[in-house]
Amino acid sequence: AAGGRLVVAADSEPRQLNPAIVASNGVFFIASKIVEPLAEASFEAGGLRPLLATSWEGSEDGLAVTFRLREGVLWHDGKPFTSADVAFSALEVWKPLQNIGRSLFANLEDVETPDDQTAVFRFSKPTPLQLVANALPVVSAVLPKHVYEGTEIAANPANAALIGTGPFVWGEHKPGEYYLLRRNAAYWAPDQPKIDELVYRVLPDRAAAANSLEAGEIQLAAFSAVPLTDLERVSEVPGLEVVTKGYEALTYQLTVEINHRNAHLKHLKVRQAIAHAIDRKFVLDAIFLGYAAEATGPVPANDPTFYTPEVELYPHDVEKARALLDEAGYPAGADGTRFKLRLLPAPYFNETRQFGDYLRQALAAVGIDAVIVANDSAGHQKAVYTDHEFDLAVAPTVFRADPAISTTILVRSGVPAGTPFSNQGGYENPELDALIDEALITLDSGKRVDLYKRFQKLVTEDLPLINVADWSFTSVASDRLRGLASNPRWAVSNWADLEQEA
Amino acid sequence: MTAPLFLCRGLTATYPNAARPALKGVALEMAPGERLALIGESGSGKSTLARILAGLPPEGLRVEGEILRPGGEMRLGRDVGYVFQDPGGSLDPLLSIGGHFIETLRSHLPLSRREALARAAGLLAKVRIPDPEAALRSWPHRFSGGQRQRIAIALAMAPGPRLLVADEATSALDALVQAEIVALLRGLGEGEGLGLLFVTHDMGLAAGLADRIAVLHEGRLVEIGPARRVIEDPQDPHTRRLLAAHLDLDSPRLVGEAP
Amino acid sequence: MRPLAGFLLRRLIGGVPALLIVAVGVFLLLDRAGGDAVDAWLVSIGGGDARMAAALRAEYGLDQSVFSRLTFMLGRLVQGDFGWSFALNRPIGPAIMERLPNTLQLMGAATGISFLIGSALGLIAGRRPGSWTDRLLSGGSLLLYSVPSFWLGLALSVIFAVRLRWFPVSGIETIASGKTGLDRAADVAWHLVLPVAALGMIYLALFLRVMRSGMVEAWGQDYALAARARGVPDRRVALNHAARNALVPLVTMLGLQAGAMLGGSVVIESVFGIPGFGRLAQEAVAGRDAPLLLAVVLVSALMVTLANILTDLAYGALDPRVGSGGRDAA
Amino acid sequence: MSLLEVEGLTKRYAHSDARGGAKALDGVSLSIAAGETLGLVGPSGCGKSTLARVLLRLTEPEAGAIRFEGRDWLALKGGGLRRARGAMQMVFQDPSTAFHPRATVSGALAEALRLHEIAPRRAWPEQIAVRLAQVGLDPDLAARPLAALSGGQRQRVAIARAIAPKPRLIVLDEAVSALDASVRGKVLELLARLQREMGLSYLFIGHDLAVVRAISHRIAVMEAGRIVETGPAEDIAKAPKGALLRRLIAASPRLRPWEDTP
Amino acid sequence: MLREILRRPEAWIGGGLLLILLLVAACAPLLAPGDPLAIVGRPLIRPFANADFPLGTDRLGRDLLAGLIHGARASAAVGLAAAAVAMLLGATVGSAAGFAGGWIDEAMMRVVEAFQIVPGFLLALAFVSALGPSLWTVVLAIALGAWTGPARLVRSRVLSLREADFVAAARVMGMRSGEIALRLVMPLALPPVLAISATIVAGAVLTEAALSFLGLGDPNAVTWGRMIAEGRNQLRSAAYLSMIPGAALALTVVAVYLLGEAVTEVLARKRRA
Ligand SMILES: Nc1ncnc2c1ncn2[C@@H]1O[C@H](COP(=O)(O)OP(=O)(O)OP(=O)(O)O)[C@@H](O)[C@H]1O
Ligand SMILES: Nc1ncnc2c1ncn2[C@@H]1O[C@H](COP(=O)(O)OP(=O)(O)OP(=O)(O)O)[C@@H](O)[C@H]1O
Ligand SMILES: [Mg+2]
Ligand SMILES: [Mg+2]
Repeated sequence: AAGGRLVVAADSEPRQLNPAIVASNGVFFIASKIVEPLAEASFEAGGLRPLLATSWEGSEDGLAVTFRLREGVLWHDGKPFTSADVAFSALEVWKPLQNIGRSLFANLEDVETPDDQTAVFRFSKPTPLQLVANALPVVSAVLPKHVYEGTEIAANPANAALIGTGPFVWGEHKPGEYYLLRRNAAYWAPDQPKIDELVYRVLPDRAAAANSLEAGEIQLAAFSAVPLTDLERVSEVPGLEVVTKGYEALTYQLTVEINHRNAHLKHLKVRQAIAHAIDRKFVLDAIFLGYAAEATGPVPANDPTFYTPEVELYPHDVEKARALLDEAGYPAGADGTRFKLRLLPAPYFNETRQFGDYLRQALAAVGIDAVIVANDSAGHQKAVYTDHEFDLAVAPTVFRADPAISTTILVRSGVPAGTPFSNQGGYENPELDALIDEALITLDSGKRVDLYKRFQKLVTEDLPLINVADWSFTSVASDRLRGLASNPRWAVSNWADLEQEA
Repeated sequence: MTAPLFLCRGLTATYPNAARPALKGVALEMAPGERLALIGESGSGKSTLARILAGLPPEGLRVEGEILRPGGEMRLGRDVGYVFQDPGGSLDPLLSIGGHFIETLRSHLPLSRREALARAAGLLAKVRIPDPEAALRSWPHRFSGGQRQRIAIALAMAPGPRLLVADEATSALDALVQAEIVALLRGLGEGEGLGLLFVTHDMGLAAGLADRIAVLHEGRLVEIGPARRVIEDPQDPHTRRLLAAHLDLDSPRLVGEAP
Repeated sequence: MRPLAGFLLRRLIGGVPALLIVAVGVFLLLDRAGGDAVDAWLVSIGGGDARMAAALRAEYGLDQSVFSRLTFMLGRLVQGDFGWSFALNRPIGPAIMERLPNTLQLMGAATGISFLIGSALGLIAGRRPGSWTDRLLSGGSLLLYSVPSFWLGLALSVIFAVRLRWFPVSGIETIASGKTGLDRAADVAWHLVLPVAALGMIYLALFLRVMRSGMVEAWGQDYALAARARGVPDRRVALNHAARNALVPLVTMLGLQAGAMLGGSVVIESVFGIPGFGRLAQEAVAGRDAPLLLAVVLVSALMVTLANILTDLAYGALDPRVGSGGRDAA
Repeated sequence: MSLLEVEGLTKRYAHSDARGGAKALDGVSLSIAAGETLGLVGPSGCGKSTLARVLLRLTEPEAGAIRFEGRDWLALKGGGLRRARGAMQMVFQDPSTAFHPRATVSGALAEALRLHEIAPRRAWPEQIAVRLAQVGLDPDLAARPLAALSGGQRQRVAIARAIAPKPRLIVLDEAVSALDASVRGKVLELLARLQREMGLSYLFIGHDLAVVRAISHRIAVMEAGRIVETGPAEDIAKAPKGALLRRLIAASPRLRPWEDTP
Repeated sequence: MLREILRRPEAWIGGGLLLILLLVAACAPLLAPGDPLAIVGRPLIRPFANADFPLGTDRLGRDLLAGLIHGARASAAVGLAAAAVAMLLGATVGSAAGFAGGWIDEAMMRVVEAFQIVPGFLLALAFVSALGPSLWTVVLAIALGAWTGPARLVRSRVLSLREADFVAAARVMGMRSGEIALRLVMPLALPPVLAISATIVAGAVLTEAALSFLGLGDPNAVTWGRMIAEGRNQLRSAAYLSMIPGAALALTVVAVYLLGEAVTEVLARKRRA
């Protein structure tokens, strides 16, 4: 069928579009079509599909990982892709510059390139292959060495007009209006991509995205750009379909962050009371309209590898919550209030804000007077993660296929202030810290999984934070699109197989 | 004798919400070319009467009695010109002098703009505005009070009315300018059969300008007669009071010798 | 036109202290805000670490004192350089030049159309105060005037863009259409219909009301009575005197409203997804991007100043008493 | 020794709309004796009101000297000036703007009594009644707002207010110009009577020569910021020296124009 | 004066509506006891479907009627407070500039000008974003964009009143400048500001709504703007969520304008007389 133009809603314009420097979904959403990682997530067993790497293998001692690279791949400027590009990207970009790679590749010492199709990563400390593999889709976007070498990488003009190996070639960016990507005729996979032009229409307003879909001005809105409340109605609009798959490896977690410096919150019983005060079912129904799952702990249930349901559970129980608070030494005052807290919902999502509103009410029901402090993103980042000016915060943390990538940092002590999405509540638990450190160098997958199961149990017992719900996104798309949701990171994958019927 | 310009009888006029009528049973007539002064204290009803007679009654005023115009219809603006007291207010500050004339003339006469302006220049010359051509291109605020009043008079005269009503047309001006305007008004009618209804509270002005004087008091016409007769031999006590209050250069002074 | 140029120059120079106050005020305001450009950036990329943040702060000069940052920025501004935007990661000047036309188009069209229609309707309403037409127009305008513009925008968009599909839902032009010249202008106009309606409606109502009351006021003035006394027909008095005089306060209002209009377009831009100044300002604030916010505010202020100068000129053209000196024919 | 001695007063307005920075007062000198009325006539804009304002220290002259009651009047400042002000009062042309729009008769008079501590507060009602009687007004009017009075009545209140602090000199700037002829006559009579009773001096400003002549002992003629002619009121009309005065005389309407046929 | 105002039908309608609004606002805790943000029912109950929630419930199951009632309170409070602050600030600066004259006047007018040339809403946006949304920052932000009107008006009134005859009369009478300013000039300089206060109040209510719409409202208070903003995402599926507060908002603003119009009209008539 004819390729044609596909118009997609984009809710933001990342100021740094290079996915090798900024590993974030906002960047990937656009950049992953141009710059590819070594591997992509997959529904198949093993969870990974080879892209620029065709295979990977770890050494016994955990100090090396060997990648075999795909042959016959060309950069968009026509130069061949080789192991030198991988080595350059890993050593000059991922390790020193990338927000996630900086910690993941902290122990990466060298990348050897015995031939053009082989890259051997050498680590100074044992590094589990499982972790490396799980991280590949996120951290391994490969940049062309010949474009970046010898330049100031963060300021290279190619960061704005990306050059990669992906199925789409950079077209243009009209700030505030759109990004235009064109079909890469020389893509390494035969007959791909199937779309001629990919246009990202900048639509920061969610209602506008829904309306534009209905008016036929755009064909796809991913990342829940259409408000949940509109989904039911939109699903009945002829020509549109609601897709809930394709985000399995992009699970967002609705998390209540706790400032353990607060005298009240230091008490485990108080934290337990808060956990019991939350009606998860209500949250799922009213806030997520069913498009989410109850969270039991720090790993979402949809993770095929690490999840365990055998954790401490906190069912909704107002009476119990009150009793716990009484026990903790906080009897209700004359007006029914026990103490006051500052509650800072993260402003990034409607859902986090709405949950903030809900949490305030849920806490009021058990006698905790929470005052909502609203900040915008920067203000929230500073208040919570730098200044610790909060008691409770609501965060949309992300589970990235392996707890070591962005989950354990939420409870590990010793994270310097100013680090976003990390334990800034002052929580310290030596047992947990030791476990986290051990898992980081445990090479055996089975053992590693067991450690992380124990991690989940410990976290739910001591409640350094409270996991409320795991939600993934929805897409609304024209029903003429084929190849939607073909992998668990679909929205941020390369869309080489996406097809539009005439 | 030709038919009077107008003739009214039993004219009674009441403002809305007013306790008593502003005019009560006024009977008055004016011959063509006649100059009549309407005199009286403040609030005696002079302006009210003048506006009714001109055909421009104040809004909401209830008028009873009859007004006949045997000499033919008296169209506002065309046959009756009206000059207001305030020389500033009656000209539109945003409209050029020429614009005023074009608007007025073309409302009544089939003239082109050019013709209207030509005629306007003549009229301005007649009221002794220096450099009429330039004046037409200028705006009201560039003229002094006296000049504005001259322009207003020229405007009122433009369509060639048979009656000119001047309501205290000089009282906002200083003595020198007032005298000039009076002289102008006196000269205008001469030989053209233009009637003049001159409203004032100054006996001296009335005497110098009018053929006849009509005296109003609290809405009633208490006395009317030839100017000289009214001044030399006033019949009504109110007229006598007005005369007594008049000051001119021959009046006895109110103070004694310097201390 | 030497006096005109002199006048413009004087007005613009006269505005410098005000602009300086604005610049310093806005800078200090943003400095008071929680979080800085690096915080905003860290959040937008979904994480990072403290070391990286510190390095970035040093790179952006955010580790320096408020005073030195302020003087540095002002110094650059004096040289006509807006500087580099943290939030957009590109020079500010071109970014402004990209957005400005959109906002100007939106505002200009909204102002122009609402001015024309508003004053015409105001003229009709003001000619016969208290009449049936007047009541209808005045009442209707009051209602329009009271409806929040963003709400109106939402409603218009749902009805005319989504339901009826007469107009596009959002944007300033068809994306990547490759249209040029007249085609493109028509495309932009088509996109602007709804936002202009949403933004302009309030001003239409406002202009209608100002015009109407100006008419009523002028109608009661001596010159209107005098014109009627000269036998000028009412219709001409209405047009030649009342309407002309009523335009004076309307034009004054136009200048005074320029700032409000620019502000109002922020919300409308948000509703209709127009990449204009409002959105740029929001991005600047969200990104704690003082140079960008400053540029947006200063350019808006400049626009408003220009609008004021324009209305002053219009005012001078309308009212001969202004600007042309004393009574020289006296 | 004169009550008021004015020497070479000069005043220029910064941006006069009429004569672009021309002098509104250009070396004015005059004097007024105790109990005397000096009439001041001149065409509109010649500087009469400016002179009044300068005398009353409402605006400061650029040059010149004023001696009043034997003191250097221009040297007075602050509290001294405020206390001295009682001696020189003013009556304005337009009685409708000379009072606070919401003032009542008693309020306006009480103000004068209070500011110059003329009587204790409880004596005010009585004092006010006396003043009203003095200017020929019914004391019952005291409670009325000034807006509810006729022009003539208001001007009488203005005069009552001016004489309350027992002044030596009252400057009357076109004080009767806004009144119609019969009211004007009565107010002039009132002024003459008060002068006799209180030994007041007046500077009587007007443009109507007949009116000024009737109330004045001497008359000064002003033109373009200068005094061009001064003389006794009685015969100034008979022996005019300057052209301006002659024009003023010619402009003054006669009640019996037919009598002076040339 | 009051009687004259009350004789006008606009005053009746506007005043009546406002009175109801203020009563509702004042009695909000009685009419809808408890926290209006409390989750009390099933989410998204339609209006008139459930007698307990006559106007229905919102996404989280909060009573819309309670929100509307308490929103009246917040909207009225913000509107009035912002207008009051704006007028107070404006009147103070305006009269100070008018009385002081000279370089003080010049400097103050520069500040006024600075505030005037910055689009007020942009300023409010920056202000609230920077300082964090709370009722007080919102009030200040709105006032910051609205005080220049009153300032200019008061200044020009003071400047012209300063030259009035009755002020000259008072000076001649020996009154102190301070007393002249406070007792004579200010009482006359202020009423026109009161007359435009209606516009300021209405504008403040609308600005608050617009700020809330952009997510910059106080998160702990219900305001109509917040209700509209929250209902906005459900505009297509549950339009009543933003329709009802929107209508309440428009009606309030209409009422304020009507009353303001009546007052202005009467004042203007007074001035003409
Ligand atoms: N618009 C009006 N409404 C009510 N009463 C009015 C109105 N205009 C005038 N009057 C009253 O009607 C009476 C006559 O007024 P008119 O203006 O005719 O007097 P006038 O003789 O012209 O006085 P002046 O010399 O002061 O101009 C007065 O008592 C006045 O108060
Ligand atoms: N405040 C002012 N600013 C500038 N110029 C002024 C001011 N007041 C008066 N003038 C000018 O000063 C000159 C003298 O004015 P003044 O008011 O003293 O004249 P006048 O003799 O009282 O006139 P009138 O008879 O019209 O009252 C005039 O040319 C006038 O335009
Ligand atoms: Mg009259
Ligand atoms: Mg004067």
